Amino acid sequence: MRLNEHPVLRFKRGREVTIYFEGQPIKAYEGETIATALHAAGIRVLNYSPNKKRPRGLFCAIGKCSSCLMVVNGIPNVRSCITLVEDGMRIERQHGRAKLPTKVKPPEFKDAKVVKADIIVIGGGPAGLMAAIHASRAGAKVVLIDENPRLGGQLVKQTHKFFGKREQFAGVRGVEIAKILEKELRKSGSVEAFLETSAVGIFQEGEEKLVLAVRKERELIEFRGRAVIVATGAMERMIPFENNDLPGVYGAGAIQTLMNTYGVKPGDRVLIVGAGNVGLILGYQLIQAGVEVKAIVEAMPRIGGYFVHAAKVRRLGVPILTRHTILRAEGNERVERAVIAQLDENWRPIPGTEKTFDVDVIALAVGLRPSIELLHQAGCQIKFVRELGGHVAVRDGWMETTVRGIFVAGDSAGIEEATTAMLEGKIAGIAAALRLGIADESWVEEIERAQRDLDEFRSGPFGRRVAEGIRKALLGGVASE
Amino acid sequence: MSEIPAYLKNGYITPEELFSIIPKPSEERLRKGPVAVPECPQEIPCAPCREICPTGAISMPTPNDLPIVDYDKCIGCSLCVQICPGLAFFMVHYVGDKARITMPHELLPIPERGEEVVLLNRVGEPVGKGKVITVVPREKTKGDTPIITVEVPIELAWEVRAVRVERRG
Amino acid sequence: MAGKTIVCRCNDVTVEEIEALIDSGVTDIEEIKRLLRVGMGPCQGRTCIPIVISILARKTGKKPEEIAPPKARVPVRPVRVEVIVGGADE
Amino acid sequence: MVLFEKNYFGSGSTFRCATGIRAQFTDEANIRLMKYSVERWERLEEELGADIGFNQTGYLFLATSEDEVEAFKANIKLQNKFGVPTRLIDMDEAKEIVPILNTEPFLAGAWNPKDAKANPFKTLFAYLRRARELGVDAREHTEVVGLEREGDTITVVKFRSKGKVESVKVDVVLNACNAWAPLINEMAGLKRDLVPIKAYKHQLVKTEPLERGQAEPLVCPPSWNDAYIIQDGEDGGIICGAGIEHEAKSLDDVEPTYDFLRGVLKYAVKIAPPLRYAHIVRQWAGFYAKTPDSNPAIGKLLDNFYIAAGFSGHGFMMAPAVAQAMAELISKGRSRVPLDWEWYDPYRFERGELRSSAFQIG
Repeated sequence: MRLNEHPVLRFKRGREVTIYFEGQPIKAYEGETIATALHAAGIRVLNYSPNKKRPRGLFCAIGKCSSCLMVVNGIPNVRSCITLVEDGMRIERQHGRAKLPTKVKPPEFKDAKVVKADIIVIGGGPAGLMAAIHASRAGAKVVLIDENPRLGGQLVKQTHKFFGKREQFAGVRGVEIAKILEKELRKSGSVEAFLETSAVGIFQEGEEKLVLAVRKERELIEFRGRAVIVATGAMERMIPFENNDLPGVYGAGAIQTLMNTYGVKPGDRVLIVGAGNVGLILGYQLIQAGVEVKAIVEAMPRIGGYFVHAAKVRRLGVPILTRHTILRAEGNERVERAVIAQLDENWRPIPGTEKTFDVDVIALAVGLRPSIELLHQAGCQIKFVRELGGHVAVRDGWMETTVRGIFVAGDSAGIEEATTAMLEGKIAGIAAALRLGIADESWVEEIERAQRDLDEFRSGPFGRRVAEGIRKALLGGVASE
Repeated sequence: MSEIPAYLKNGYITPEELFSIIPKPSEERLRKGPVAVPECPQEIPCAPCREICPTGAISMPTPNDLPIVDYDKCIGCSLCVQICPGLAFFMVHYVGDKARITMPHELLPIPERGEEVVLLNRVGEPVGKGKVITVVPREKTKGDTPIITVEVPIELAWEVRAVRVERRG
Repeated sequence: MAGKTIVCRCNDVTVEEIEALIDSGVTDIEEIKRLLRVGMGPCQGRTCIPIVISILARKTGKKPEEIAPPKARVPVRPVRVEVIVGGADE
Repeated sequence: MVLFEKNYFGSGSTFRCATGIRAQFTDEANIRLMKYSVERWERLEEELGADIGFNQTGYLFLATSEDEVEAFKANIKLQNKFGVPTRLIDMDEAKEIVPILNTEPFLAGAWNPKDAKANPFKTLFAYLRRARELGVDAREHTEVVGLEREGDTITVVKFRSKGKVESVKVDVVLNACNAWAPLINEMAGLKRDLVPIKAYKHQLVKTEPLERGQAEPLVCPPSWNDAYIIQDGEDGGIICGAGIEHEAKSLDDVEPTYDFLRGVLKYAVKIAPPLRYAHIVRQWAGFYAKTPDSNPAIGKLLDNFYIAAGFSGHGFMMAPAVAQAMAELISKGRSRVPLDWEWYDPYRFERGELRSSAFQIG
């Protein structure tokens, strides 16, 4: 199941180690997650659910959905999709709710590490990186934190080249853009980046904002600053259908993580649900990894993503079935088949149109929604804006939310493109420095330039819809319909 | 809601639909030398083809406009094929009773010059076999995408848009 | 395996269970959340709450705009107790 | 009968509570009231015809000093006198009851196996359903905005629903708004601090779901800042609380604080060290609606205006007894419930007669 050759990516694997799954030795590589190593060894069922004892496997692969809980070295509820393997690790499937290990000493109480900066940027994807780069150029001391071991956010999984203008990295692959931005960041001396560090809460303590974070699931860090830029990206949607929790039903992002980050094939035969850009791009990436894509189904009467992405997979023989939906996943403990059907005008499956595909993976690419948990928790006003993918924080033209000193940028402000995420990041970064009185007024021009670039990018049919959504999300903006 | 264009229902565009949106190069032009033809019928914010074109042959007032190639200005350099993020640019050149199609190829294996490959149409159906006559590997392109030129029967000039490399081993 | 359409993986809540509760007259998302415990497991509602909102909108005729999602709470992702008290390296 | 709730049912403090129910108090009035309430709780599932998650998993108080052991003994004696079966147990027995307990810091425990917990959501909804079956017009998202008073009688209640203000003529009004009760008293033309209830933010943190049976009782060493743990009767997540309180900045201020998060867990891992490996998934806050003596105000304020509020953290556990007492008082003028009306008299603050402070846990 491991990929050794790839038309775009090169996989560097760490030292080989041995882990034990239910007593059986399994080969793994340092730097990969438990779930990845198990997947490469063909293991799909990671636990059995608490109430209905249903088999569960990987779903999001980024530590969010909790579908991958396992018992590791006797400790239950370990998210195997984000926990890295260690030599000799003992791993067991978890059966429902777990017992804590007994015979444990209480931990010592220690003060948390404190890191101070002017601006704390949460998220090292395109928006966060640009925010940090520009806040730093504008004179601020910046801290950037990101959950992943590498900077770049979702860019690091994107093998395709980006659209837009060349000054906005058009024609450059996502993986390469990540490297370029990282280099820029390292050049600016006043940004400190903390990787494998998850922000878990924002507290207001007097004039100061406290971003509480956990590094490597081990160390508590208090980031203290005066402004916070939230650029936490997006999260995949799930949809209800029969057996939608069967191991082998994966979010598109999980497949990209397995395949493009760790070089592990998700399976042999895939059905993709959703013909937006994510589903289309995923189809192409699967073919690049040597995986057969049986079909892409789309409930809408039209392809939602860019036509050019659709044409790429079509000419390699992948059918795209618009006005079709998935009815159910079938299989014993893992996906063996997917049943789809055509939809009528009222979105009801038409009897007799069912088709069965023999697949071992069902990829859900049914849309993204902004990751707003931190903004919501911090008290920012949120609003449902369909055009932006769901609930988003209300903000002004400088990307400042209704909580003074908290800014937002990128997909966490509304689902769009990496290109616009970068521009919003730039605006938020400079705006935060301006609001803190660090940057001088001449920086306002830079914000205005980025705003013009955004307007230009959004002037097409795809962007107009987003622009409409942004008007609704603006402070004092138009009401939702 | 306006009528959904067929290419957005099917995921591929027929030559008839394509040439109802952009002009088709003349037979004369196609025989003169390779000419770039974008299969990019949708207004998306994207401009690298225009930006890379050395002769200014591609007009596109804003990034959201369609690329329209001035076939007389096009010198057949293939930079647009190399850079296009949507892998939507192709070059066509009529030579005798054959057509030479230049296309991006981001899959493994990369065919070798002279190798016979399976020709695929826009929906991935094999429509015949053809010979690869040039290969520009990834490291030599300006757009990080390997491109190949295959020779196909002239009647397939507007059908073949991909190839499959089949190697016995 | 028995066919089930799962909304909340953490607590194994199905579409049918949510619809039945709404049919019984419970139509506030906060009440649905607490009675069925959707969104109260370790995923903290990330996967299920948007689906609950769409089911609720469909069943009650409300717009999704009118259904406020339950407040996100600290910590926004699960954190081991020992990390919070500061002794994980012991 | 009309029941008004300005938000959704349970949104005030009920849904935020730690689920505990106990008769282990330190004064006669509260012991007797809670003994009766526990007996009501025991019958409640049958009475309401619904599962309310009631479970007599006990309360275990733990002593860290000899002086505290002596105090426990005195309390136990008093509780036993009124029929509450608390007894002093050694740490071996405590460990059997709470398998993840750290026995080392503690000398003895005060254990009442009849103390309990219940699911606040299910309980509230079971009451609500039954009330509606009996004809109560229960309205949520409906806020009382004014009372009209003639002499010592409330005649009209004005309320706002969907932006519209309406009114209803009433014979009797009960103010059961706990932290918000002073606002209602003010609407009745009474002094806002006649019943001086202040909202204090009390917080809880909870772990992910865990297998039941690891820490079922509420376990509390009172000398450790009233810290406690209790396993949720539904999903087995362990709820951790402590007496780290903050006066609420406003009646909307339910923002959790960082000092509590670390403070409470510092104690929790000492009570049950295996908790170090559990994950916290939630921290939230609710109000202790506290009176100066931490005893509720229960009784009559005007001719037809009653109050049952200021429960100081004990509202959920006392509800079955107090609700019955109020219903009987209003409809019959007296009650079978052993509720010491004088002890809880709402006018006692104005007279400066404070009670001994009721012990405030869970």
